[in-house]
Amino acid sequence: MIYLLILPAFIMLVLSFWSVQKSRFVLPLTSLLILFPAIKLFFLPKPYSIWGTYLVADDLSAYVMLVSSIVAIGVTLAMSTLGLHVEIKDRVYARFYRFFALFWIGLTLSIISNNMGIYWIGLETATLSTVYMIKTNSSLMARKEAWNYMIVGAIAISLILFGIILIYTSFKPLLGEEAMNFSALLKSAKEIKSPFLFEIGFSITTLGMFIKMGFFPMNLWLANIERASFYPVAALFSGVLESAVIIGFFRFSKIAQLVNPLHLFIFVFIYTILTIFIVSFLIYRSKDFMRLFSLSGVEHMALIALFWASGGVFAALLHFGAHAFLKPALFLSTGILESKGKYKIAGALRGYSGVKGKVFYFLTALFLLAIISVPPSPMFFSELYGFGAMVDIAKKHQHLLLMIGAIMLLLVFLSIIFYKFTEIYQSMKYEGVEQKRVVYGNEVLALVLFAFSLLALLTPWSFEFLRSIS
Amino acid sequence: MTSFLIGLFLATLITALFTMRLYRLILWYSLNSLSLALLAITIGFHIGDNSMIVSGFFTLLLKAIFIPYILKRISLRFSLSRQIEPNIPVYYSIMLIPALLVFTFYLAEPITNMLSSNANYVAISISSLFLSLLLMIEHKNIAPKIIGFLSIENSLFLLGTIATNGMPMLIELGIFFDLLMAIVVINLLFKQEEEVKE
Amino acid sequence: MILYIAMILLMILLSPLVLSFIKMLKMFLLYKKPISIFQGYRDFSKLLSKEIIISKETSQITHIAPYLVLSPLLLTLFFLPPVSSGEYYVSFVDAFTITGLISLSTFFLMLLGLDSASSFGGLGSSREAFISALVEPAMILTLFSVSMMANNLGVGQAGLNLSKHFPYEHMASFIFAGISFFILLVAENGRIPVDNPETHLELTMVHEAMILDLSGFYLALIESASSIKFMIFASLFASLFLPFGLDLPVVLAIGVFILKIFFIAFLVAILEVNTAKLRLFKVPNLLGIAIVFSFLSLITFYVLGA
Amino acid sequence: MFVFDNLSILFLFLILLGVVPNLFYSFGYLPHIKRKAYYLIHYFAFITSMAGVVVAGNALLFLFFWELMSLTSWQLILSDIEGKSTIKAARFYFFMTHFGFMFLLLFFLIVTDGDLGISFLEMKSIAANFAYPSILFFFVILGLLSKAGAVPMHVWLPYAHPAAPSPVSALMSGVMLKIAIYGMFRFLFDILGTWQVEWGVLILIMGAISSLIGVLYALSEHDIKALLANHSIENIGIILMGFGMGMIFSSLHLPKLSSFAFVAALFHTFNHMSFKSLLFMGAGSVLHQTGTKNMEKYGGLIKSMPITAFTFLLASISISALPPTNGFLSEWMVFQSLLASSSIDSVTLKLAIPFSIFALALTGGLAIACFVKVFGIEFLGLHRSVNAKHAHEVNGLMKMGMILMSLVVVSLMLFAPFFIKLFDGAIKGLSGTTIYTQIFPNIWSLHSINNNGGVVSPLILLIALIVITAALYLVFRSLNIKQRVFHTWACGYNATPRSQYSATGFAGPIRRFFTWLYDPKEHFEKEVISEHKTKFIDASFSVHVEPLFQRFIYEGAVKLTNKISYFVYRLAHFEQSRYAAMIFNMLLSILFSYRIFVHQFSWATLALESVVMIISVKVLLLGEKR
Repeated sequence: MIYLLILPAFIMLVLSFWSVQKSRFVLPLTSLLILFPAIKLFFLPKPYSIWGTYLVADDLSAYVMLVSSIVAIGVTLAMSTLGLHVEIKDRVYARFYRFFALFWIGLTLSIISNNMGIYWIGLETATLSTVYMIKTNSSLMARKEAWNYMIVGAIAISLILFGIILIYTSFKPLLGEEAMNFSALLKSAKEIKSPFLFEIGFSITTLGMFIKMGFFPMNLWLANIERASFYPVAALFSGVLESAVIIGFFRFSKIAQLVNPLHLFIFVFIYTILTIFIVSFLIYRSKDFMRLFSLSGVEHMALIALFWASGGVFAALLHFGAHAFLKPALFLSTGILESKGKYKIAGALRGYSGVKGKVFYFLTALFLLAIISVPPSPMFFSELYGFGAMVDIAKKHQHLLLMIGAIMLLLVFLSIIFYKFTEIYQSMKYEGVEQKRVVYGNEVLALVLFAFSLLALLTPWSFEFLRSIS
Repeated sequence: MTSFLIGLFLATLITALFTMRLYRLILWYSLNSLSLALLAITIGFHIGDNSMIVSGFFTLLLKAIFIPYILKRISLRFSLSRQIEPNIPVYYSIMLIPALLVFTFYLAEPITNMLSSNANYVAISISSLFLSLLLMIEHKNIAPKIIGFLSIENSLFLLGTIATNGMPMLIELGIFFDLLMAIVVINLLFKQEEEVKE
Repeated sequence: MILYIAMILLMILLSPLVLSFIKMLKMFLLYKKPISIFQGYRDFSKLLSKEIIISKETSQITHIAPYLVLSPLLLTLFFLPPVSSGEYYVSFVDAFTITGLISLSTFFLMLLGLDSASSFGGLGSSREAFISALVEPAMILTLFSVSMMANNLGVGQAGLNLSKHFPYEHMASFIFAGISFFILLVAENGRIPVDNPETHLELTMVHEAMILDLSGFYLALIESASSIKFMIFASLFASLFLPFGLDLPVVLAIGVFILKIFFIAFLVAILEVNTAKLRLFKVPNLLGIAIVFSFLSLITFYVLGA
Repeated sequence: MFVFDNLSILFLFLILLGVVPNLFYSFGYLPHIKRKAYYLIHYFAFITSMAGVVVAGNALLFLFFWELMSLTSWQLILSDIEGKSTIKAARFYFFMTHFGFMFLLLFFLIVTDGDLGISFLEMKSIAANFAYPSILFFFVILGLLSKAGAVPMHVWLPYAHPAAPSPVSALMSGVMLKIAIYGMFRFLFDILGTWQVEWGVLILIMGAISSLIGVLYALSEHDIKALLANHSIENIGIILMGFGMGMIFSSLHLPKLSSFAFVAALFHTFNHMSFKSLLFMGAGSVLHQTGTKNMEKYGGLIKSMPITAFTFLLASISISALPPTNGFLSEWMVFQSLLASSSIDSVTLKLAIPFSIFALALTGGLAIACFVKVFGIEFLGLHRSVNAKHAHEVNGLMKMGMILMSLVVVSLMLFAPFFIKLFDGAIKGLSGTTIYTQIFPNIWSLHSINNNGGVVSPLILLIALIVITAALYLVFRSLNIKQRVFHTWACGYNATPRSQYSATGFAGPIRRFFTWLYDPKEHFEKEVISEHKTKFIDASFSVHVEPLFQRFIYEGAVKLTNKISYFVYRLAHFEQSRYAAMIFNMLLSILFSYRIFVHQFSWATLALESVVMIISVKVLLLGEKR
């Protein structure tokens, strides 16, 4: 199974060293292969041990795997016409696929790992490969941002490892060598000797992850990177890399929840409120699609973390899925919208003619509305249930009014974002001048793929599946 | 013996914070790694954990000798400025570092009664994490930043070694971390080259 | 029942008399040669005999409005309090309905003003709108506070109750209401100081301006409407704020009632002679007094019960 | 899943009454809409969603349809765009509805314990156990009244309603606002159950203020649709007054009085639906003919479009609460219920209620003035613009719509007993007390419920008016008087369009009286002849009134947001250069807080740690001052 999962990536890696002209058309096809193992994994009985206790796939990882592979396929689809929107050298494709393969290997490891160590290794690999994916765009800005990303990523990674070691330390007396693997930790989290040490470790790890997801205080670096790199890369960032991080957060916070749910909730709550406070006002100011979307991506990540920490597993997973499909879709469409020059929001959605154009127009408009959780977008339901979970915790808490107030504050920040997106939507659709714009088949195909995946999320079957995960 | 080495580790790190010359910084770093390696080896002998001894020797070779040497070569090759001014005034550092140490001990105090092994070790490794972050913060030039990274990694290794006496996967993790560091270094070199070209 | 009908007819008949009585009195006090007290009737009959001149610019409204100015007022006459305790009366109609009917007639009067595209009409109805907008709340509040003192919201019943047992315990709010109602009486009927019925100077006129373009029968309707309006107010004032003499034998009671009416007319005349017409934007101060007093009377009744 | 109790059916009926004429009108209006399919899709989705809200039986459905309603109406506003103002209005509207939705969401999340599928009945038990019912109440009114457009959440109305195509503004103002009222009934009765007196007083005061503010700003408007929108605020205020009185009475355990007040509120809800839709349709037809919303450009339209004019007149009389129309009846009932409170002894009430009576009375007066202005300036006199001159009656479908709606108005007046019976049934379903027999012992007269309260009999009034008028007319015929047609007397000049009063001029005195509220921006330009002050060829005078609330609350909020966002923006740019330092400080503070708040708390350590934090932030992040 493990080979099956890694194989397509290896093929890609090898092919990418082949001459560009030949590989160029083979590579996207090979990238399609990553879907099949994901599907296979999805339908295997859970928990399914892939490699002893080190790699064990459960429902959560299968779900994340499936979502990520769909997103990756969509992105690679759109990648093949990158050259028609921005002028690039051919070898860029090769480099992209080379590091995409590495990235995919790392990602797979971190998603299906049942072991803190392997999870961390996967994460590290993914991070390092993304650095080079940024550098595929050989502009000065991109190089600068890549270097910044290097620093931030390295620090985040080392913090995560530091935390992992502390967690290991705190569980060592209890489990001995077993203290590395998640399931064991989950089992014995209740009778841990030194919750304090664990919580310190957890907080350091979480800080690392939050930094990597672009939470407070590092709200801008992600946006800068995604601005600097090519739009498919940005799409990968927001759609896939984030998922590698968030699944780690899911796993660690499950343990923390058993150790002390209230501490976890308050920690995450304060952190996310700070994040969303900053992000909402940054969004309110931003005049650029790319930054706008990546900031709202940060916001959604924060919401996911918050929902998860407040026990709304279903809401968190639904929101995660919706985010994973919507954000890359929007990033791809951004690349197309910006083909007539960056920072032009007014009238960006006008002038798309023909069937492809109409479909693109329609889908992009829908995605924009979906992202501000207007029904019937999945985000609507996820936010509904997520806030429900939070209110429940608030009702159990002794400072009820305080909590309700905090939740209202959160909603106020969200409504600022809502306002901004409404403005953007309207000015894209109704303002500005109409000029001829082109969109290519494969891009529309990618968007359609995302749209269908979103619809699939909305089916009662998937709801029921997500409920079963918790 | 253990405590002495740990003290040495911390001392070298702190002195590294105050140095203003590149080569001396590199020297302090290698001493720092050396003490770490010796620490690993002694503890390894103490609890009879061979993997730890191995990793100790590995550290000795790689970090105490190889990386400092490479760094020096690089700095010669690209003629990096040997004069490195910390952009945080010294009196601030004097205020800050003891505060950090005190805080970390205060932080680790509740661990003592929960854990078999010595809580101060945890405290020291956390503080060394902070100190190496500080090292990264206080320098603008690239070489000290690299050294900051490396000493973050050292403090990780310290934690792995002393707080959890004997660890299975973490050795490998340490190696992966060295890989990360190596890649960082190479990346930086390329960056340098590019900037040299321009 | 017969008495009831008779009273209504009497009021209708009496109304021009009262207005011309005021006019006569004023002229007498101003050392002019007073007009005959029957002038009102003469004008009326003359207007009936004249032809109607419709202006080109007007619409159907001109043909409809005059009737609808008069008929609500005529209807109101049916709801007034009784003049003698023996008489039949409509007990239940409350202040809001009466005010509503009066405003209905005002509404059409104002439309009439706007219908003929003359600047005078607009001017008149704009001012009228302004004044009546301020008058209505005062009127409603006043009548309500009085009828609450009489502890029945129906105005007719209220009049009777007041005469039965005079609200000594609510004297304060009663007096407030009285003052405000008198001001309303002056304002609503377009007397000095709010409006000057004699003049046709665009600076001063309100009521007249609206009907400049009317003539003949329609003018007659409007004129009789205004006189009946005065009658309504006067009789309301008489039976709500001078509630005595209802228990006398019928003929006497009616006599007393008529005396009251003429007394009120006398008061108005005196007021008109002794005050100057206010500037339009001073009028709100006067109406403001009315509103404040009515509000006060309600508040004092509610909060202090005094 | 769905509820079909009396209340729901009643409001379905309301929607039906509102929609059927609107359909005719809408199809008549269709040729003037560019994106027809788009419009129709959203139009029907809008209607469906309103019906859905009314029959929704659990929170999830309610919220879903509610949001769908906002969404579709928002799109409908955008369905034909006249420049930036429409877009701005749409945005503002959508934001405000979302604002309301937020509070509804919180409310439901609290009362459903997160399981949004449960019925209202189950919610009631949960709400009863909730510690702070007042919070729930505030969420409800913030959520619903921001949709209903009560002060101070009313600012979006005068922007959104004019921006929409006329059939849609008729629907929005006539029906959609009432959905919020439905929500009030549904939630306050079925979920919150028991009320505190203060709630009722709050609603009452809100109603009073809304009615005053609404009518005052309506008077100062010249954009006819904005004017009507402001009147919606006023009428919502009146409805809320009835509602508030009902709540007060029921919390004082006077069931009959409270039912009376609620019936009054419902009755006014229906009436407002009828005449406001009719008014918007009329305004729409005029707009459609003259192509402008500015009243100064109308005039004399009664000659060219009689049907529009007379239906509009009917609606105007009704909305000015003149007897014997339906508007009068419902306001009368509200008055009665306000006055019925004379016996209550509670100081807050004793202060609140006279004020409300006063407010309602003043509102009535001003409403009359306002509608004389509207009707007079719009339909009477001479045309003030070329378009007005060439205007002609609208097409059959639109006429049909208006006639049907005026039939609804008339039937609300004539068949008041029947409607009251319906309302009574709905209220009976909620509170369990029926009062129909007290209100209508016979179909002729409508009795107030309080002891020795007044009585009014619409039918008798109507018949009497007709009889008297007919009599007068007969007199007129019998005298067979000659008629002559001649010009209006304009002091020897010809009466020209420019010689007549303008809307601005008409509202002048009142504007001047309430100038402290409006503080109007007056623009007066004139071309004088050779420095003469008084002699001038051409002059133009225009007044612009900017609503108080908008200036203080809304623009204030916008300013604040800008300030904060600028601050945040600057703060976020530290990380451009100081990644490591920011992470360092974050790590430090997190570990601090864990140590202090989680393990063992003491103020001394907290102070100490915060000092350390401040130093490190100062040193590492802010650095030296240069």
